[in-house]
Amino acid sequence: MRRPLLALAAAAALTVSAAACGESATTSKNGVTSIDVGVIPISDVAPIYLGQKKGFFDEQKLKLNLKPAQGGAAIVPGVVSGDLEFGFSNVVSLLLAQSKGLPVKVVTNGISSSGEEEKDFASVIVKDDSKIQKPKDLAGKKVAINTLNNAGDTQVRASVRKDGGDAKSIKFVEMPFPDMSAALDKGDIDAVWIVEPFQSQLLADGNRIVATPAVDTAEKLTHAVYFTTTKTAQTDQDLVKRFQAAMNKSLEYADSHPDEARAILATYTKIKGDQAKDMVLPKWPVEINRESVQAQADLAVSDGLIKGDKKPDVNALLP
Amino acid sequence: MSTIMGDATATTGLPEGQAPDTAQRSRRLAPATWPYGLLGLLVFAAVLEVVPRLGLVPERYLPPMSRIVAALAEEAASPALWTAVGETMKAWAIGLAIAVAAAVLVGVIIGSVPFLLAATSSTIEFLRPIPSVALIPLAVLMYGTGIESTLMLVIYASFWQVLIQVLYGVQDVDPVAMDTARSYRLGRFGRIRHVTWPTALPYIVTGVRLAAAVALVLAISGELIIGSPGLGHEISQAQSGGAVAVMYALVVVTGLIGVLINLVFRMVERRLLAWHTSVRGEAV
Amino acid sequence: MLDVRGLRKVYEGWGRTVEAIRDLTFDVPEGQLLCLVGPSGCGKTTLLRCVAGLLRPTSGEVVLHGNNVTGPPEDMAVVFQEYGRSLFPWHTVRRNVELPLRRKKLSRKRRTELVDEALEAVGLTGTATAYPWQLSGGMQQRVAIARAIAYEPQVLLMDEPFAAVDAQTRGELEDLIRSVWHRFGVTTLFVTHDIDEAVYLGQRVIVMSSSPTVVQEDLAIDLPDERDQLTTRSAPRFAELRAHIYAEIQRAKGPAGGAAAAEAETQEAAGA
Amino acid sequence: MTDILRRTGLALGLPLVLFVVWWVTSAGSENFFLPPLADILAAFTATWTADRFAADVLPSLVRLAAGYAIAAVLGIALGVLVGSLPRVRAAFEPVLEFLRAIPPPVLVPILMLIAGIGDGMKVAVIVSGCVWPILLNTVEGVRAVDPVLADTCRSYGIGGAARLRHLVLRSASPQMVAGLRQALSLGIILMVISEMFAASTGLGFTIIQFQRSFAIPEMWSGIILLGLTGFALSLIFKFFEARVLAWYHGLRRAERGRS
Repeated sequence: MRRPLLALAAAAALTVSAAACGESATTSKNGVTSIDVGVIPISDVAPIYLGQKKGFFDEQKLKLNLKPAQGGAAIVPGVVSGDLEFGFSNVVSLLLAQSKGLPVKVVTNGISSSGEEEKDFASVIVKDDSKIQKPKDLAGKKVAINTLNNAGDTQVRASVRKDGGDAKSIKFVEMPFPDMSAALDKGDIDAVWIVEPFQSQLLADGNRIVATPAVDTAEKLTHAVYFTTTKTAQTDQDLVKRFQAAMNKSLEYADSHPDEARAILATYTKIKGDQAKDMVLPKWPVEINRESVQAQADLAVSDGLIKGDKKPDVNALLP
Repeated sequence: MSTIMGDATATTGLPEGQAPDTAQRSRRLAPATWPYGLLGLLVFAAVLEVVPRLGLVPERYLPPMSRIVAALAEEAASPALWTAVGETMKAWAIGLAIAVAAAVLVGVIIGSVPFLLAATSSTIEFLRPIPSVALIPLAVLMYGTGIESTLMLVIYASFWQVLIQVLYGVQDVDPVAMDTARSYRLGRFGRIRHVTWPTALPYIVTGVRLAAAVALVLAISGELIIGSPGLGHEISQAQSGGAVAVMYALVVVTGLIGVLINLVFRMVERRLLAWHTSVRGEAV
Repeated sequence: MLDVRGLRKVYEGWGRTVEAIRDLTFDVPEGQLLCLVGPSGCGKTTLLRCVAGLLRPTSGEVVLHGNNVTGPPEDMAVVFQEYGRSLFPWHTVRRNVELPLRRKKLSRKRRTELVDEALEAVGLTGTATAYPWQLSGGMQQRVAIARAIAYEPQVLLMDEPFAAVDAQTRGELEDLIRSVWHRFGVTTLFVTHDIDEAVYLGQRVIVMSSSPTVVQEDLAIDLPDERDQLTTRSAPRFAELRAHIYAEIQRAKGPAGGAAAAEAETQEAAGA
Repeated sequence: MTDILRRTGLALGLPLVLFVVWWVTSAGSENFFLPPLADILAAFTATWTADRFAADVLPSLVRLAAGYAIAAVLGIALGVLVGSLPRVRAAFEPVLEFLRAIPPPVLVPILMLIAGIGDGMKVAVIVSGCVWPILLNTVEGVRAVDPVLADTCRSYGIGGAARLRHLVLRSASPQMVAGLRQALSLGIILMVISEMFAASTGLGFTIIQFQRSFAIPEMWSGIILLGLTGFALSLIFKFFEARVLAWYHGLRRAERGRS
C-alpha cells in the first residue's frame, strides 16, 4: 500500500506549508495584522473576547481570529507549528512542553487564583455528608480531575501536603468536568477538582468545598497564560508587544467590569444567563506571579511530571 | 471508528420470492411495516420521557424527551446549529470523497495486477486494523484543531472500507468474461473499463454506503474529541456548559443525519444496481 | 392412505388474486408410486406443498392415515427440486442424512446403520465425510434422496427432483428411484413436468390441467414392473401412453385456460 | 520451496521497503512531531516493558475481550429474535437505525451514570458500540435463511433448539462473522475512546498521556503498538473465521468454479 507513503508525504507537505505560513501574521496595507489565537472556550478567556468586542485589539491594529480548541494540549502544537500566533494554556502544560524541548515563550497573564479560600476559580468539592473535612483527609481517596499529570493533580497534592496529609496516596481519576457531578453523586469518586460553572452548580446542589488548591499551592497563583514561540518572541517583538498591550488592557477591563465579563460568556460558551450570574469569576491581573510559576515548576519536578535532569527554566519561559 | 456499524454485509442474495407462499406472505406484510416502525419510535420516545419523569435517572443527566424536543426546536431556530451541521457535513463529504476516489483508484490498479495484489496484501492487512483513533494524537499535533484533523480520521477509516470492497469486486471478475474480452483483443484499459469496472461497481457502491456511515461517525467523534468545528464540537460545548437538554438534542440530530445518509445511499444503491441481478456475496 | 379432497388454493396478492388450484381430488393407496404431471405452471409445486403440510389450502383437505394434515406430518419426507439449497452446506453428507434422525430417539448405532444403508442404497458409500457442495448436482440430489429414505417415511414426496440435472444423470436417478421404491416399498408421490419421466416411473399417472388446476386424467401405467431405460422406453406401449398423456396436456392447455396459465406461469417461474 | 520463498518475499517486500523509506526520510528529522524512526524504536523498547505491558496493555485487552464477548452474545441473541419475527423487526428497525448512527463517544456520559466509572463503564462503552454491527448483520442473516432449507427443516420436523442450532445460526453465520469482524475493529477503537474517560490505566490512556506531555517518540511507539495489537487481533479473528466458515468459503469457491 502507498498509504503510509502518502500519509508521510502529506504530513511532510503540511509541516512544510505550516512552517511556511508560520510567518502568516499577515499584515495588510493599512498596517492591520491578522493573528490566530488558540483559546479554550471556557470562562477563563472571557477577557480576550471582551477585549475583541471593546476594540482593544483594533487599537493595536490587530485583527483577532479566535480559534476554540478542546484543551491546552491541542493549542501548544498549533502555536509551535505556526498555525496559531498565540495561544492560551495553563502553566503546567507549558512547563511540560518546555521540558521536552518545545520552544514556547509566555507573553502575558491568563488567569490567576483569587487567593481567597473557597472563592476561587477552582476547588475540591465533596458531598455534604462526606467524612472528608480537611484537605489531608483526601489521602487515599479517589479524586476526579480533568487531566492527569497536569495542573489539577499538582495543585491538589500541594493542598494535601500543606495540610500534613499523604499526597502520594491520592488516587486521581481523569474525567471531563461535566461528568464529575454525576460520578460524585453516585459515589464513584470521593471528591472532585472542579472549575466554573460546575463549581457553583455543585455548591448549589448542597455539596461543600473541602480545599482550594490554587490558594494552597502559591499565593495568588498564576494558573494560565498566553504564549507564543520563542522564535516569534525574538523576531517579531513589535507584534508581541502589541498583543501584550491589547491583552493587558483586556485583562484589566474584564477584571474591573465583571458584569460585562459575565455577559460575554453567553456569546462563546453555552453558559446561560443565570448560570453566569452565580459563578465565581477568576482573577485577571496583568502581572504574572513569577514565584507561583517557580513553585509549580518545582512541584512538577518533585511530583515526577517532569523526569530526567532537565530542570524547567522559569526565567526562559516567562517574559 | 473504522468499520463502524456495518450492516448486512454478506448478502446471500436469494432470488426474490422463493416459494409462492413466502412471496405472498412478505408481499402482504410489506406495505404494512411502517406503522410498526412508527410504533417502535413512539415507544422509544415514550420510554425516554417516562424514565426521567419517574426519577429512574435524574433529569439532570437524562432530561425527558419533551424537553429534548423543545431544546431541539430552539436549536433548530438558531443559525449556529445549521452552521455546525454544515461544518460536519463538509468534513464528511470531503473526507468521503477523497477516501472513495483514492480507494477506487488504488483498488482497481492493485486488483487488476496480480503481482501488486500479492505484494501489497500483507501491508494492507497490517494497516487496515490500525484503529483510526490511534491517529487522534498525531492529527492533533500535526493539524491542531482545524478541519484537517477530523478529515485525516475520516479519510483513514473510510478508505479501507472502500478499498477492501473494491479489491473483492475486482477479484470477482468472471474469468470467462475476461477471456472473452481478451479474445476480442480489448486492451488493458478496455478490459478495466468494460469488464472489471462493471463487475466491481456493486461492491464499490456497497463499500461507499458503509464508508458513508463510518465517515459520519468519525467526523462527529473527531469534532467531539479534537474540537474541530461542527456538530461534535457543539455537543462537547453543550456538555461542558451543562446544557444537558441541548446536548441530547444535538445527539438526536446526529442520529437523524445518520439515518438520512443511510436511506439516501440505500436508494442510490438500489437505483444504480437495478440492472445488477447477480447474486453477490460481499466481503465476509 | 393419502387422500386429497377438494383441494383449492388461492393466493391473495397485492390487489390481485390468483387461483392456483381449483379443485383436486385423488387418493394414493399404500405403497403406490404415483406420478403427477402437468404443464409448467400448473400448480404442481403448490399441490405438493399442501400435501407436505408446508402450505395451508384455501379449502379442501389432505388426509393421511385418517388424520387431517395441518402441518408437516411425522412420517413424511420431501425431496425438493433445489438440491443445492435443500442440503445444509455447513454439514457433511453424513450429518445431512443423520440430522432428521436425531429427534427420532434412536440409538447412535441405529442411526449410523440407517445412514449407511441409505447412502449405500443411493450409491454414495464413501462420500459421507464430504460436504454437499463438493459433489456434483446428481450426487447432491442422491444425498437428498438418501436423507429421505433414512428417515424411514411412509410417504415420500418428490417435487421435480431431477429438473435441474443433466439427461444422463437423470436416467440414472430415475432408476435409483425405482430401486429405492422397490427396496423400501414406500408410498411415493412424484411431481414432474416431464411426460416420459412420469410414464417411466409411475404405477399410475395423474394429469393435471393448467392453472386453475383440476384433475384432467387419472391413468394406470400398465408397463411391466421391471423397467430399464433401453427396453421400457422403446416399448410400443410406452409410446402409446406417452402420446396419450401428451394429447391430454395439450388439451389442458386449450384456449380456455390460456390466460390464467400464463399468469400462473410467471408466478411459478418466479418461485421455482 | 521456491514458491514459499516467493510468497514470503512478496509478503515482506513492501513492508520492508516502507520501513526503510520511513527510516531514511525521518533520520535526522528536525520536526518535533515527526521524530526519526530510530528514536521511536528506541522509545518503543524503553516504554513497553513487561511491567508496563501488564499494567496498561493487559487491562485494555481484558476490557476489550469482555465487552466484545458481551456484545457478541447480546447482538446474536437479539438479532436472532428480531430477525425471526417480522413484526418485531419492523418495529425495531427505525430505532436501531437511529441508535447505531449515534457516535458512541457521546453516549459515554450516560453510560457513566449507569455503569459508574470503573471497568464496567469501559466495557459498557465497548458493548454499546460493538453490538450494532453484530445485531444488524445477524438480523439480515436470519432473514435471509434459505426458504428451501427452512422447508426441509419443517418437513423433517426439525424445530426449536435444533432448528436454531442447525439452520438459523449456521445459515446466518457468514453475516454474523462479517458483523463480528466489523465489531472487532470498532471494539479496538472504543477501547481507546473509553480510556479517555475516567481512566488511569490502559493503552489508549497512555498514548493520550504521552501526547499531552509532549513525549512524541513514546506517543508514536504507542500508536505502533496499537497498530500491532489490531493486526494481531485480526489475525486471530481470521484463524477463527477460517474454521467457522470453512464450509462457506468452500461453497463460494464451488459456486464460482461451476458458473
